[in-house]
Amino acid sequence: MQTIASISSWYANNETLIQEILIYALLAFSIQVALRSGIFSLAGVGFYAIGSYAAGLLVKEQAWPTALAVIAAVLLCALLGWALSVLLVRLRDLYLALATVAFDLMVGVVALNWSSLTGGPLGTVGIPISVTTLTIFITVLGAAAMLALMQRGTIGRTLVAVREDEQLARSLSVNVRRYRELAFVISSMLGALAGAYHALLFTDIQATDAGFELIVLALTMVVIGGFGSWTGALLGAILLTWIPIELTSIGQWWDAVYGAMMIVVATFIPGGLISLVTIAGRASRGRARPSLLRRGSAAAAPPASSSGA
Amino acid sequence: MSSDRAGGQPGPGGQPWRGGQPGLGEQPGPGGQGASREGAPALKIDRLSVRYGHITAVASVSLELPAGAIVAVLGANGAGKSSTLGAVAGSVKAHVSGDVRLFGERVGGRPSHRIVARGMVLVPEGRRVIAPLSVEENLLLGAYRQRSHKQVRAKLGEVHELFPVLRERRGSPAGLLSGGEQQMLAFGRALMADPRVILMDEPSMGLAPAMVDRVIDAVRAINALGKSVLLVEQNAVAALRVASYAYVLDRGRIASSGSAQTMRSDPVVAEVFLGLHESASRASAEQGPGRSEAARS
Amino acid sequence: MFSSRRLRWPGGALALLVMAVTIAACGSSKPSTTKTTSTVSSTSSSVAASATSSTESAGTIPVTFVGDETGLVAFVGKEVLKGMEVAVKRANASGELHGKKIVLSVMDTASNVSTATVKMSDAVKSNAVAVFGPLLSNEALATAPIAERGKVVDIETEAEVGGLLQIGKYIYRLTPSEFLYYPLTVDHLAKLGVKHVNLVYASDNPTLTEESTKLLPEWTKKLGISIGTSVGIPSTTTEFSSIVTKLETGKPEAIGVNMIGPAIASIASALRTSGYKGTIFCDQSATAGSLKPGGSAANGIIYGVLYSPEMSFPSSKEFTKLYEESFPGEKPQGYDATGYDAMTAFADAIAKSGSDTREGVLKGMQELTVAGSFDGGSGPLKFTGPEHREVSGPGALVEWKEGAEHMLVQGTPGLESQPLKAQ
Amino acid sequence: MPGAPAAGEMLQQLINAIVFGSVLTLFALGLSLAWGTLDVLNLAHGAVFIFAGYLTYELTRQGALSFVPALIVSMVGAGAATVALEVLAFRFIRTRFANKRQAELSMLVASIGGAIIIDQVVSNETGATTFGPPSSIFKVREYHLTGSAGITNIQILIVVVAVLAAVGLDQWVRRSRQGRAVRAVAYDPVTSGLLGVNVSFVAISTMFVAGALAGLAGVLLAVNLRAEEVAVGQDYLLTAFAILIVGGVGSVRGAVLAAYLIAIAETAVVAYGPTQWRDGIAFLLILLVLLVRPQGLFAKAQFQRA
Repeated sequence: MQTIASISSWYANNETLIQEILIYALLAFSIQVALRSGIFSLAGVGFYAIGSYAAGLLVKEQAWPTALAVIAAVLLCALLGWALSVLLVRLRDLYLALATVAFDLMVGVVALNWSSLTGGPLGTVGIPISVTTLTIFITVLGAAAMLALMQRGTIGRTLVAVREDEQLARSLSVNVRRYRELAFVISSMLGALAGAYHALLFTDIQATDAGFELIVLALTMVVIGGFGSWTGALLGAILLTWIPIELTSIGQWWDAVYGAMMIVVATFIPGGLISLVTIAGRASRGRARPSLLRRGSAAAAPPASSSGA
Repeated sequence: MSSDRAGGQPGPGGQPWRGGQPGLGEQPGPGGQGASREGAPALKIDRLSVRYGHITAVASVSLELPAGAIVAVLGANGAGKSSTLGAVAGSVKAHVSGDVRLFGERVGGRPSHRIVARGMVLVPEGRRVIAPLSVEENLLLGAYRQRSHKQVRAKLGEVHELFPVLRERRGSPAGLLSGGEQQMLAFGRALMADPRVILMDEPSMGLAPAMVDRVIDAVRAINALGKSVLLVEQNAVAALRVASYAYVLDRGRIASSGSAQTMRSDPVVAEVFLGLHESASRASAEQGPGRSEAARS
Repeated sequence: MFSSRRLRWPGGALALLVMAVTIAACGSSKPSTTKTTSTVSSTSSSVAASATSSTESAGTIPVTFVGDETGLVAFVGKEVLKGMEVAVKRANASGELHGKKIVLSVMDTASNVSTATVKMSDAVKSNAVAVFGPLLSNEALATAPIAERGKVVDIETEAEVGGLLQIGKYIYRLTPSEFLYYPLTVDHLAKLGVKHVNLVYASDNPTLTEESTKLLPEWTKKLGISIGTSVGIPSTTTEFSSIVTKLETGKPEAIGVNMIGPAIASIASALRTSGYKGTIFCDQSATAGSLKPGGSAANGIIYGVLYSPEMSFPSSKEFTKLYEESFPGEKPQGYDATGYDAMTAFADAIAKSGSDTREGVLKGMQELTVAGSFDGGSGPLKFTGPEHREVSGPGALVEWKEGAEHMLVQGTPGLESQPLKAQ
Repeated sequence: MPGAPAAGEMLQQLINAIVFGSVLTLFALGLSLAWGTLDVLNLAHGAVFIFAGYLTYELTRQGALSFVPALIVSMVGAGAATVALEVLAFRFIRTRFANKRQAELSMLVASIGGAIIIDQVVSNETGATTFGPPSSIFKVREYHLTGSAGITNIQILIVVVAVLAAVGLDQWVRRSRQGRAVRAVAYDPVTSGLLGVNVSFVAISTMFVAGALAGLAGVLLAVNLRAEEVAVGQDYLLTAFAILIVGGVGSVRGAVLAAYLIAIAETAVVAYGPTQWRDGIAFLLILLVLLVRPQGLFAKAQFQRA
């Protein structure tokens, strides 16, 4: 009884933080699912903006039921996401990343200038609060379950093949394009969900919400947490929401400490912080023998590397 | 490629090399046969080991390249040949132990650009020409450490004389050359550094038989310029045509060694690497002509 | 697959160490996320510990500024805070608080909306009887609903965004909109005989866009001034020569630069370099040093401000004096006056209702607004707007000259909006 | 031409576009160099750019240094800041991460971390307000051409320096011994090492040049703009993304042409179009170019590794 009471008081004290984390988790999932499938797309942030306007305006202006508005927003973004993936089908790596950044920023410019719809620089305010933390929590659970399934089994293996060697995947008669489109669409839908929930929980949308800062934040969450698995994205979302709030107590240099932490983790922990958890878990179970996979990778890639002093 | 299978062929247990049994490679000694000059051998490798994590690719290999000689290192795919060369040239990222001496001077453990500066160049497996750069730029890059413009020009002239095709195609991007031409470029590029020792990693790999002959001629010509050559090859027939002495590497260890003459008549070598006996099919699988064809395309 | 499985232990350990140390530091300093300000007086810091503890001390009135101590508008947040501190000191010394003392604590929003919302909910859950909201419009919009739901009076400053007061009855805004005193500038232009103006404004800033596209055209029309070119550019613009060329077309007698940040000084300098001799006017964001880098090119720029140390109102003079006592050698600015006004209104509300519970604060604020006005650092402020939850102020027109503002015209108190006298 | 105000204005806008294109060129050259040769998309480039402007402001405001020494010190400072990132982060990532995508991502995040630190230094030291070097260090004056069109001495300097820097960098990369090594390292660092190239030295010197170019742009722009703040660096960075993509990565000539193209497009929108859409132009160009020519307008076909 005591513990239940303390948990509920802890929850009450941190509800807003938890809401932020859950919403950012969805956004981080959106970026992670793309990255894991070998698609360096940051379009999730643009769909965050579109999803927030779509859901927010449908609820506020059209008085749609919340569930319907969220579903409509997500479907709209799924469609747009598919269209974008077709448009950008030939792009890879950093080119794709920059193209999707351009898309995100374009969404912001359009939102700012389409005043009749979005309120332009005034933003869309006064959206009724229409979702609960529980709803978002359940959505995050569902999304995590879906991503976990996508990491295993045939789909998971196929996506890894598509990511690691497209030619090979093609030769195994994998429809690479279909899988890339699938990942792109799922990424768009997750981004839209995050945006829709943000609008319906925090009641206002500004055209500048989904700007370069949010792109950087989402990317950082995924890389710092570890993009190899959804757990990494979740860990990144938790830490990068929570740490800055705590760090502000340091005073005016907190940002520099934050930046230094980013450099250290990015440079020295290649798999992201989640890999520390994995390693700790493995260590506690005793030293595992090197897996076949590892041996295979050692053989495939002899440690050819620069000879830098 | 690499292998952690314990227990090499020669010697008992895990330390076959160090104990009482004298190293096979030292019995006749290549120095005895080659054109040994006064002083230290061009290259002396002593108990070289290369480990990638838990996997040992090369275990206590010792060998010697007399000055002015061509010595071949033979072995199947995965025997540890490339790891040996990479470790000697300072380009592998792995745990390396042992002693490497260039004309008596310790060079083991130095980064590759320092080793080049000491006069030893590796011609890497697969040629690794810098494809977007022109043929001439590739050659000039070989002379990166040479700052005197005049000497670079003179060297360029020498290389052009040796490989006229490089003069003809000097402006064309290196990536557009044929496999054989790229191998000539890789040789020429190595010569530009004016090395005393050249390490060659599978120069015949992926080339048509006629081209292999030209590569072997080139190796001979390079040797004639006074360069000592350590030639690593899967194609034992070709290698033994130019080498005076040969080592056989198996699973990271020296399996046997001897003069080219001896090695050609060695039944084990003949069976495994030269494919002279009935098990020709197995030998060809290891030697990999099929792979050569595939790689050429 | 992933090489990432291979952790480099030295690096990994280092990273872990950094994380651990930081987190430990954060954990141990948890109470200081709501740190009590101690810049002004030692008395306020001595009661800091009791203010953050959960048991309510009998003699203190805890309030929290959820504001921008770091981040984009830290330079504003720090000034607002100073003004609040001066007001706390005044109120605590005046005895009007029924023998109690205000204790002000600060939670840094780092100009970040997420951080701001979390900090605001922390503040609402604390024992603070009132909160002072963050300065950026998007922060204010995101945090005000939390205060409203928590039934805590949220006194906003600086955030000019429309729709803020519609969030609910607990939300107040005690910085007068510059729309109310911008007419002083237009009036002055008319007096100078200006007939044609060209205009550039930040098209992504709601206040500046509304001012430049709706209000200025109305005001200038009334005074017979015509607006030739009106250029809206995003505030991310970093190249101004093409805009300057456009602004100079038609040779207007005055050019308006309703931009924020360094753009004002950049555009003004470029105008002067290219030989423009007319009047340059802008909005109040030119205050607080934005024009300093412009050097002599910025001389003669006019703009309306909320407060000037040269104001002759008694309450302004009192504020100026108190500020200069608290921060010797520093000149008070508009942002200081804003913080002072917000805190003074809060203290007046407590004095009125005699109760320092959250409901008591609301009651006091309602009584104060019914009274119609109160005397703040920026002069007599009149309550206006929905349920009188915002204020209008007289304002002043100033001219920038050699690194300082000089008052040209002082606004008239007690009006909703400054009149266009030249009419 | 004189007498026709519209023509005069057009000429002025053309001059403006050329000056703006030169600023963008200076900014983008370093970014393009680092990405094209070392595969580093350095998101701290904008912060380094502002850092140089800040250094000049600090060095000159007390009258301690005059323009040219301050410019040199600021360029060295900007180069050093970039080298610090290379030595502390990029180098480790490059040599230790086997997975290329992982390395790319980690470098992005590390450079974001670097940008945050540099921005924090500048913003804390300037009180997060606008700053700019005093006008006394460089007397800006305008020269009148025809009619109302004019150009200032700092603008002329920017154009000249941009052209010299672009030609110099192009020639350095194409013709010099060190430039050859840079291109070789970009293509294959291991083989370059085997040819005697000191790869880590090449990487460090390349990053230094990239940083110093950002510094050069930062100082000249600080003088030209008179006032700036931390956020300006990011605004330039986003435009520079467009330049890299439109021009084609690694192509100095492409970057220069793209810089002027974008400058002309943005100036045209400000001069004759819906000005509030100005920000959209660069992004729209990116999307258009990527659709038509994914490798960029001016990049040559890539050679596959043999």
